[in-house]
Amino acid sequence: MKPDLKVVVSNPAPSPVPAAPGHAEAQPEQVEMPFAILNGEPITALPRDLYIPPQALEIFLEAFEGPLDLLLYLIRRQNVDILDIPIAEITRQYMQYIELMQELQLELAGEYLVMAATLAEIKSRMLLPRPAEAGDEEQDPRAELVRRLQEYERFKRAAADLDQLPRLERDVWIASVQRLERPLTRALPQVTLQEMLIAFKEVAVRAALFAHHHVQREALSVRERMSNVLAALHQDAFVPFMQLFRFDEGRAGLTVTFIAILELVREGLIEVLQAEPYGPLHVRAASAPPTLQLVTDQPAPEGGADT
Amino acid sequence: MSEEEIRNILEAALLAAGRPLTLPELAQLFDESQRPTAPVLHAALAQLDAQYASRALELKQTASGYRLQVRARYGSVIARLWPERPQRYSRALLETLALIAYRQPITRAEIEAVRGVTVNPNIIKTLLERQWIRVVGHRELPGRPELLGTTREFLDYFGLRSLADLPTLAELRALEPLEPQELRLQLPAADDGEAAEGGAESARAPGGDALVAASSDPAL
Amino acid sequence: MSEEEIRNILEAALLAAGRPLTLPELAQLFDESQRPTAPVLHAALAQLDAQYASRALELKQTASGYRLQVRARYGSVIARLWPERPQRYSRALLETLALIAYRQPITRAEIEAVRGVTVNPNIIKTLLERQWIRVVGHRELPGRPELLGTTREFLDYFGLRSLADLPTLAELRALEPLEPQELRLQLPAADDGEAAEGGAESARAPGGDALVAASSDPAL
Repeated sequence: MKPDLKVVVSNPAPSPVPAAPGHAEAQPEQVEMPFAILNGEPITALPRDLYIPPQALEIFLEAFEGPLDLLLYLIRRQNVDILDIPIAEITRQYMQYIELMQELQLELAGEYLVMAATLAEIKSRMLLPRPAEAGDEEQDPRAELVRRLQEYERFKRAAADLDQLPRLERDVWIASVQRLERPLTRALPQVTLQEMLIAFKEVAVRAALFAHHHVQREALSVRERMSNVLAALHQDAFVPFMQLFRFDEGRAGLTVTFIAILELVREGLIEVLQAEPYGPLHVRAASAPPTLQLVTDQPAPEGGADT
Repeated sequence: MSEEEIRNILEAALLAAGRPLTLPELAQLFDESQRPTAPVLHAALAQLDAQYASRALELKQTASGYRLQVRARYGSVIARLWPERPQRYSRALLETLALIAYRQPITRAEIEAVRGVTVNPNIIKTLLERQWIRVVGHRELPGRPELLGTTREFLDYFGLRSLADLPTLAELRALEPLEPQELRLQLPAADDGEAAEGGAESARAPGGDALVAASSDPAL
Repeated sequence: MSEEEIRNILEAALLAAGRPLTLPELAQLFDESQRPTAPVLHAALAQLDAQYASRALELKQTASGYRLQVRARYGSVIARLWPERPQRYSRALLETLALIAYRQPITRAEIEAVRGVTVNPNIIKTLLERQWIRVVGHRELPGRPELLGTTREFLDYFGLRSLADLPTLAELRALEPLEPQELRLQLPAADDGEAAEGGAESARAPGGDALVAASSDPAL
């Protein structure tokens, strides 16, 4: 496979300081004490006879984000360009780490072993005599590895850059002030007829109104008229019976009013009084315990009561 | 540390905190070695407030400390950021209203008897304020409880010519229950005017038809 | 309406909102009859920012709009208001996030291919919970793996207006033929600048293009 690499001149910045594994500052809290050892040479040189606290090594090794990260570290430590990896040496060092991890019985991710195999393979291919047109990058056994290392490194870098961006509630804070009370004028809640009807339906179901009552459309207008008649009656004042009717409503309206008055009488909410036989009827809101004085066969005006 | 820097730090803290800060809290912002004294802090806060004189901000000292707030004069402008979420009436209020409409004239006790729970006086108050109900009389019982009925405004609001336009109980049976939440989702705040209008219109149709239309309404 | 009054209203709104506000939202603050045009609003915002030059505040434009924030320079002072240290994120999480940001839409397997290790599911979970990433689709492969992308919250959190504002990615360099020593000697150091420039330019391309380029990258 042909690596899709742009030819860019020279290396922008091989960091002069061998980068500590994985931006040591990224995890200072967990590793404060033992990590101090790791910034110096002793560990990286890996002298077998030098005692290194196993915990320190463990933390050191675990600081790597994977085989690519470990390889990058080894390359940087050698202070060589990523494009010119001394594959034999890097492989040797890599294997040492792997062995060390195994010795420490660290849980070794499978990726580390796969990389070990890859390195061994590249190393052996480097030893093979190469065709005349050697130099073609396609022929360089390291090409794929270099591409992967570079690709990983750029995102390792990008992650560090991302971490450096001013971040909310770490570096910058949204400026805010407290709001005063909300303004006094508030929109009144909107209600749809359906909402109210549903509410009524539910309360009706709960109260078993369906079972015991038969509310007719006619009855509704009667109840409405009951309210109107009641509201028209002033406390303790007599109102002429005829005044409760509006003749422009026609026969149906008069009927409704009349039934409303009857219903109000029945519920004891009004009193209908007649001073003398065949004299004018007067109505008032009930005050004392209601006394029914209505002459029930009194014809309604215009014969509206014949329903 | 310059006076300006002290002011900047105080302002930064008050704006970042978004809550009142006490004088000790403000003092804690500074390293002990260069911590301003209380009088210096007071002076800095006063200067800060003076800087806001021509602005929409003001420094306010409350029981819990100092805080920055938007001047009341700008309150109504700022309020536009929070488009009034239409408030909702409670189920209890709607049931009470419906009972008054269907069973008027009716006393609170009678409403309670049907609903099986006491009626919060605030509900009656709200309905009276909204002028949807009125006291039409009193029942001649101990305490002379008020008899409640609906008003002309009630009919107008719901687009009814008269209560007879309301469906009968039998017709109500056909109504599907609806979730107020759902309804609200269907009616974005901006459309409220229209929605109310539409509702009124359909309700203006003869009772039965309106209900049929209503239950086939996708909003239900 | 005076320029000062416009600035005051904008400042009050931004501070009262406590979240980024878009230009249309800001325009809504004014009555239609005296609503400033977009250029006037832009100018007022610029003036506002200029006023903050010597202060702890700054106006920042992020993906969701304009916000007023306390400058990073004052961050360490302000942090004293909150005893808990801000959350730190592991390298694994940041690398995963970087890959999603620069290479979106991307599957977990593709992230793993670049990083050379498996991605801990908790990392994806954390990123999703923080609402920095979201599932934007599925790749039509066996198992229909999820394609991950970043969110507006991600941009807001990191103070970015768009993905194009992300720091530029390092360039990949070609593997030189063997005998590299010799070759490198022939390259004058002065070219370094050019190389860096070229890289920056290509990465400065608008987010969309960069992404198309990225996803067609055979490296994946």
